[in-house]
Amino acid sequence: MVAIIKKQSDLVLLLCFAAAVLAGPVILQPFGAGYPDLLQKFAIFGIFAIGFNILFGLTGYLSFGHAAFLGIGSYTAVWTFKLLSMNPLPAVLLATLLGGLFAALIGFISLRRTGIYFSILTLAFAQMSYNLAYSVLTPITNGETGLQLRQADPRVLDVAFGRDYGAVLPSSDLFGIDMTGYPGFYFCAAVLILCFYISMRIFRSPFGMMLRAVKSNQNRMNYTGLNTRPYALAAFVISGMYAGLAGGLLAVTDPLAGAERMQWTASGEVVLMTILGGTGTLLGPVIGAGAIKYFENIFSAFNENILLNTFSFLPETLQHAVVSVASLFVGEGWHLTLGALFMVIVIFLPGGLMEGVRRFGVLFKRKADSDGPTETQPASAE
Amino acid sequence: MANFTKVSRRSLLRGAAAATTALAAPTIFTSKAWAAGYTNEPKGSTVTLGFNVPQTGAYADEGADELRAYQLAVEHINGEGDGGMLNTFSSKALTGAGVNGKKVVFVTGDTQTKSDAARASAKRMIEKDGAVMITGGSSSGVAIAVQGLCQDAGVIFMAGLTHSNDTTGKDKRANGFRHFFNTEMTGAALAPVLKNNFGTERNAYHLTADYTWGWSQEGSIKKYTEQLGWNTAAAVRTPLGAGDFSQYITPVLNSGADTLVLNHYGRDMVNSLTQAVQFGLRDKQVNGKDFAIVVPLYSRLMAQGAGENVKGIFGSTNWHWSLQDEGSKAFVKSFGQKYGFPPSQAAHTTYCQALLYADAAQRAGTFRPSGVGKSLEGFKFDGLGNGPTEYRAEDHQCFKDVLVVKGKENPSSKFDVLEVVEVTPRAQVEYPASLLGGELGPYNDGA
Amino acid sequence: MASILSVQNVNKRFGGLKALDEVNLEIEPGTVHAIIGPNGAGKSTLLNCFVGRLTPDVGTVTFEDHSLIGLAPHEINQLGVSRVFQTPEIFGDLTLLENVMIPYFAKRDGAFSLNAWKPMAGQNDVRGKAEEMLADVGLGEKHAMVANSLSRGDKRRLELAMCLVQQPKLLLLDEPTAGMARADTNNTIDLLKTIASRGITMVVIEHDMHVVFSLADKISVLAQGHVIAEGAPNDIKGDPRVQEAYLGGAEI
Amino acid sequence: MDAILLQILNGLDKGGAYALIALGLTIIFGTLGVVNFAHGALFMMGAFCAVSIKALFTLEKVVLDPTKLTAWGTPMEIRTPYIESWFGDVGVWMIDYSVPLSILLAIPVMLFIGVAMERGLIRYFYKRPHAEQILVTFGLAIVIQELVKSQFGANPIPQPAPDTAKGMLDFGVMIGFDAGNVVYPAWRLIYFLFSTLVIAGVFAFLQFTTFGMVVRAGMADRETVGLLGIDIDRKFTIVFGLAAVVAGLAGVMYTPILSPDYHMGMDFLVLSFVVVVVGGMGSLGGAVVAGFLLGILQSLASMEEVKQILPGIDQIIIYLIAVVVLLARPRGLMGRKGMMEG
Repeated sequence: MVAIIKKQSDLVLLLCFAAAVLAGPVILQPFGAGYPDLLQKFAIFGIFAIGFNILFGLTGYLSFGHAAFLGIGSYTAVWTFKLLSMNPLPAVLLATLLGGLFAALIGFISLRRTGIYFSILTLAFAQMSYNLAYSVLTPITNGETGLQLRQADPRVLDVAFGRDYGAVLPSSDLFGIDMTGYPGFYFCAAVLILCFYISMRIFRSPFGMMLRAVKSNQNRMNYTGLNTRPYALAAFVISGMYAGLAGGLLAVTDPLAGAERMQWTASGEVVLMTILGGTGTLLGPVIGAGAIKYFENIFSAFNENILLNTFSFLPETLQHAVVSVASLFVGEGWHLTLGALFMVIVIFLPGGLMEGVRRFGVLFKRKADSDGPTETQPASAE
Repeated sequence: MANFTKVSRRSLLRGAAAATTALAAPTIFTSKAWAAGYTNEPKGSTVTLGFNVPQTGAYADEGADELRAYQLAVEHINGEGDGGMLNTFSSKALTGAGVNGKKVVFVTGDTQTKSDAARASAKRMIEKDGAVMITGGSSSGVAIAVQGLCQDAGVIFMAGLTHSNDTTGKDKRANGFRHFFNTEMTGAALAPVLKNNFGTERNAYHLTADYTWGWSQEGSIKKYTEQLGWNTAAAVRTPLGAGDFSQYITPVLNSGADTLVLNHYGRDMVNSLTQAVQFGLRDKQVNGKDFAIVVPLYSRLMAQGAGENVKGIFGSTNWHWSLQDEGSKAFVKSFGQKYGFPPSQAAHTTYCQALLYADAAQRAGTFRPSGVGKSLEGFKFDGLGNGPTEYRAEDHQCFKDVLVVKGKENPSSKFDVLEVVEVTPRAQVEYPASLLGGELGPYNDGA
Repeated sequence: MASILSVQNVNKRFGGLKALDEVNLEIEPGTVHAIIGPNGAGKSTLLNCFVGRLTPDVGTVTFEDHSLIGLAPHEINQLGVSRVFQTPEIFGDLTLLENVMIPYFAKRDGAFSLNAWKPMAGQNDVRGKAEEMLADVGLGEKHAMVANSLSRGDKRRLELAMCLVQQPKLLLLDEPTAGMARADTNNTIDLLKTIASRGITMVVIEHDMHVVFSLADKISVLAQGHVIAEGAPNDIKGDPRVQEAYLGGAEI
Repeated sequence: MDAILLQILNGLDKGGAYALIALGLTIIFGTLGVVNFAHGALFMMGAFCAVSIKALFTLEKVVLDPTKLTAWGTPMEIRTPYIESWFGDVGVWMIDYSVPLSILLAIPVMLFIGVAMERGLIRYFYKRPHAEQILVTFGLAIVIQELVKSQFGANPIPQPAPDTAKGMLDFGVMIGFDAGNVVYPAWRLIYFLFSTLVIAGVFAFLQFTTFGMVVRAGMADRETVGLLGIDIDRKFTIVFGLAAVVAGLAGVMYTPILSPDYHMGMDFLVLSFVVVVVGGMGSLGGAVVAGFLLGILQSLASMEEVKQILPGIDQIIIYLIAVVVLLARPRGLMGRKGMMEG
């Protein structure tokens, strides 16, 4: 009985999620975030964070090098565009595969260690990738400038199917639908929903339970006849594939791959997204990713003029005082807001924004009705 | 997910309805509101420009100075303030009544000096804020990345501080324009000054930031100094952001080289120069000659960070506030009065770019990228602080005199760190457009 | 009857210290075999050699027909050896039900299975088994609780359930009543007796002689890495070497 | 040979900075069990103590000279540092020696900052998961960094060494080389000397005081240290303050080598973590050895002779060493079992 209810509630969750994602342009319009590029970023970094959460949220392995797979995905996708076709499908597919392949390689070595030693190993691999991509590997990565498309690229599949982009620089298109702007967002959104569904299946599977067991007690697992290493590696590879996919999508919506995508700060960003949203929850990482990207793109855009306008209802001296304080936190000060936000969240809501939602829900429920205790769900993974 | 278990059927239906609206949304939004026009064609009484500058990261101060200059430029174009260089500008199309009858407004973004972030903020300004032109930036990687984006989106890009050849060479685009000079010009301008000061028999040791701009700079200096008869002892690549460069500097000490060329910019330049001086290179004698240090690309803002270490060290710069032509004086005056200190070269080039764009749009009578571009192509002007200048049609690169500067021995204030040694005339730094390769391609006006 | 676990000439040194010295041990199927000895006698070292945590320097450990030398803990468990730890090792962040389902999956699907697409909701048989097992050890009511919130005694019971759900051929218990109150100890003894009556072979390491003599069919006494005595409980009680090893041996 | 010797000297003063930062980090790990991502920020704040002292010493009396105008038309300002006009030559000397004098300020200030950080924030995180410690301290680091940026700007601010220490010392002669072969900047030799002194001081403090004994006991076994003390809380606070002072001193004295800017903490953060891990989490000796080792290897890897064989090696050497060490020695060079593996 419980099982059936759960299955239904998952379906509802998935449908709500899909609806919310697809309605993103409308929902986010009033917040100033309803434009294609940011929507695409929400979806793509949502995917990245969902994947990272499968590793970190379930197994507890804190990787500080996942940006490397994101970068590898982007480079793969751009190279696929250059060599094969401007269709996003092969690009995304190959990006996912290569992300997974590199994850298998790096994961195999790094998972020989646990705890912070594991974190440092992944960090080391990612930083090596970044440093080399920026300098020595420039023939492959085009270094600082980033890998770009050229008119003269071969694109053998496109040529074979008789597609000619003429004199302009081509952009990625799915059988004639241009992948920039809103169509690009809907493509990413569809992938995001799919990824969310996959992650949900993993969370609700015996495999997912095993991953949580890895986090809980590896020793017990070993003496229970379970080999922890392949479980952790599988989670690492899956999250690497998610990262590769996200990197591929970045290139699909904007065909340029830069090395700084692989820097440790980028790896740190996805950690922050996951924790901010709620580690080990299904929805949290997506929300965390959205929050950080929103800050980065919207808060940084406030400048003194906008502030002066906002506070123009105040008397002039007060207006200037308020603006000078506020401008510490927006525009060039948006990092400050972000840092303060991390602290506030961790101090007061260790479970991330999802815990806030949950607490709010509990509060609301208590007020609304008191129809007996709700059943404790056996799966704590939410 | 306890709170989702109780979602009612009704809310589910609501969700479905929202989803339908969303699916319909793309047709609303992409119904080519600008059909037959061009990207972000201004319809109202204002025209929006996008200022994309580094507000966080190592170049944040430079970015802040750029932003100040842009604000000043907007004021002047809209007829506020003292008019600055509009009064000295050879083209008199702008009258202080905005552009094409529209008042200029602006939006800002943070490039973070990262290609991804720069493109994201440029996209926001294009897609959300309706910017018809993007300008700014403080590094070549970002400039090239944003230039490519603007080409695809169908808006004009007026590059900020970008010194790599590639911006108007290998990676040039029809929609992109650069006022700043490049490594090729630096090489051509510096070489004769180096010859006069250090002779033709020098053994040069290069330390080069290990990325595209560094290599470009190293290549140009090598090319022109070797033409003078200099020998290149070694060219060593250093990681970007190395911090401590001592491990690259000590090999110079006993290498037999008598000249050190630091192909670094920003913090790398500050650190490598400070440390080179610390290792006694400025006071050293090799082969009976005084050891020389050269910093090909100077930035006054950054030179302040190196303090007294810049004294006597040669380099090139796009512009300096101590210039005495009417344009420069007018600009320094209005900038200094507004902010209390003199503008940097980054501020100057971005101010010029904003003015040049506005002027071109005014002369073209439209903001359509191809229209503005055509009126910029081959445009000859004067009065913007660099003497007679031309926007070359073949590669959208400005050609003008190049300043060779030297760290000042007795600065009168903390802004007064460089002195102009020579103004290398434009003819000497000009090169054929074909030299650097690349294709402009056609203008893109957007859909 | 052939022994289920056979330990021959096992030696283990830690640096200069000889922890196990020529240990020989035969565990017969269906019996409860207790290993006793003073602190530092090498009991835990020996147990660790059974489960793959330590590898003996010399000697063989054979379970049924398999040599256990060089096998990883999970491989040994897959052969049918389960272990209860001195301080309960459980999945603290998971519910009791999950704690017991995991070992069952391990038994059914092997050491690694990428069953990421099967929903847990469809695993009613496993769930049923686990609930049954929890009820067996008296934790049926608490199946939805998080394991960390249990009392120490309940944790040990849970760990026992986790081992039993695998239907092990050999169950290793490391001081199963350590730190328990007398009443709890007696409950545990009863529980273990029930398990023994089902024919599961057990090896028990224990300090508490009350427990040992209530449970054991056979006792081996370790001292300074040697097996100094072996036999039925009554024989051991009277053995002077054992009394000497326990320094006065008042407890015996 | 002298080329290699010079590189080793380079490595030693680089390593001195690494070791000092890592030392504090590892003490905090060992005793408090806290992963402190704000440690780089402490180093940076130390450096900005030097900047502040210099700014204070050079506070200027501004006299407007209406006869001269600036380029933008306002009257020229004539600036003389107050300290110079008050104390004359002593004032000049103080400005010249502002970096070493900053130590006097840095010790109480960093101690205060450390104590405030521990009391106000860190102590609530002893029992929280590492991931949360990382996030909260990282957030704090960003906040500190941005506040410094809003005060001092983003550009590096030069902090010259005292005039007497600006030149080169013929170090080779002191150790038996021919004159002129191994000459090295005096300030860098001072920095190396300074870092070894501070390291020795920290070790002596931990070795010969009762307080130090408690701390060492805590690093060996955090469980029991709780049983030992009556006032463990206060000891923890002081430990944190001590680590902050060590990082701050490293920052003060490093300013003539690296002009400080608001971002320098982040640049050293990752590096110092690598040092700590390579040395072995919670091992004081390990942190020092790894600091100098990484410094030296980084210098040697930057030599053109090495780079010709392995292109780009200087870009990745630090991380490569981390990988090799961690695979060969699971707990770093001198780490103990069970530390930070959960």
